[in-house]
Amino acid sequence: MSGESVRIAAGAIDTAAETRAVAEAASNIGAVVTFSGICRADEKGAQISALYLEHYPGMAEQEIESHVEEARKRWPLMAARVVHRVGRIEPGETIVFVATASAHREAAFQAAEFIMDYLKTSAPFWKRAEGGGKEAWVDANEKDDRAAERWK
Amino acid sequence: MSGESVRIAAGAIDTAAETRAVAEAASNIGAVVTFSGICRADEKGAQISALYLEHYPGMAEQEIESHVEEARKRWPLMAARVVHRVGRIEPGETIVFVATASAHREAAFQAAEFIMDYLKTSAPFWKRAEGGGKEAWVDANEKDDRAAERWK
Amino acid sequence: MKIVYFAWLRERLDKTEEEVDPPPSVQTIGELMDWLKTRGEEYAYAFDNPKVIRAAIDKTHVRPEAKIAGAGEIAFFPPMTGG
Amino acid sequence: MKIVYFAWLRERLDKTEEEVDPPPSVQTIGELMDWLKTRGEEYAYAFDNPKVIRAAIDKTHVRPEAKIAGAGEIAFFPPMTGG
Repeated sequence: MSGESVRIAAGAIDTAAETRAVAEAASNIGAVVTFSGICRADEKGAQISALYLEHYPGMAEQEIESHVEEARKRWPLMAARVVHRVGRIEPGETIVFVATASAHREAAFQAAEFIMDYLKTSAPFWKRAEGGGKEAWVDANEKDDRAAERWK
Repeated sequence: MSGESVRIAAGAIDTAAETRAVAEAASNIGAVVTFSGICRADEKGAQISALYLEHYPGMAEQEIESHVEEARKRWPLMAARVVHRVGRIEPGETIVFVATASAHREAAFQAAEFIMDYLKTSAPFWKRAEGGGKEAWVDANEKDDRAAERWK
Repeated sequence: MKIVYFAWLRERLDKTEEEVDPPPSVQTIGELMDWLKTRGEEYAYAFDNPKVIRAAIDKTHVRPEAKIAGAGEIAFFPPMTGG
Repeated sequence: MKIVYFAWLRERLDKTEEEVDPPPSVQTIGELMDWLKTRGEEYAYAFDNPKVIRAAIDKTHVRPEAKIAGAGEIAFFPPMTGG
């Protein structure tokens, strides 16, 4: 598969450029799905000024790559791309970006959802809400665990 | 819902600008899903130089709008946008673009798939492959009918 | 009564629209297709397999059983292939 | 044996990593957490509820039953909240 790429980014993600790279990876691509996870101005009702994203260098890339690899085995993808921000992220900014390309839409949709569900529950990233106290770490979401379960 | 928009386009779709408009429609958007349906260089094995897209003016917009409206009833969307090309479209160009935004990813993914499935089977557009004979109209796909059935 | 045609129906009939005046016995979309079929070789060819032809009345999808009385614009077209 | 900590574990222990030398009786991740808990107040606080703590050996997720023999780098962290 050409156009495969996993990246941890300290600065803003250029989602337009990332999408283009995926869409143009092959001439028989008929469907491109993108997902952007965006920093909301509130986290469970409380206003936040920013999120701080910590990650486990090395393991983070490795985990995402293995999920992309698994998606590639399950669906006929022509390209896939994941970019995950770390560090300080303000409301409105993109935290994570996933793009998948295939000949048809079913594969592109499913693969993007699959990658996101796994990334949420097993890629080593942790969010802390800025403006909260020292330990204002965001709690893990049970709904995300259930979402990941459905692919098993 | 702000940021709702359905448009028939005679020229290239600026997917980056459309995505931005959806992502910035509200401050509590946490998830943006986009789908781009792209003209492939081949249609069922045969090489094509271009597609020609015909539509039923008025009904096309109305059908898509009613599907977006239905999606809005089923999922808590903050924005949705659909742009569909008509006329001559070359391989690599975007034929249809859908973007959905919600607080969480499940709603954004499902709504985008829902809109695409319905659009495929009931929005009045017809594709003709250029380079084929006079009646090289693309056949409807049974798989698309089945995809639309699942939402009933 | 105004009828509009799309895609290969338009091509086979070589017209995008026309005004027709079917007899009073023609009351449904299905009956209208049967009647159109009798209007010449190109109509017989275009409506050869009515099962694959879809219809709309005033820009809303309808089934062959739909009544045509009061219709402002009737459309005939092949299954849709957009998206 | 190198251990690395992330998120609130790192904050509660006020360290990102350390070298430790557990006794031979400590053979699994679960046992390592129990042993770490005995090393002081901040450890007791950090490992207060081992059920919510995840572990990795050499950057691969492991369960509490996993053997630590031969591990190059052991990581402890809260449930992940990326994406």
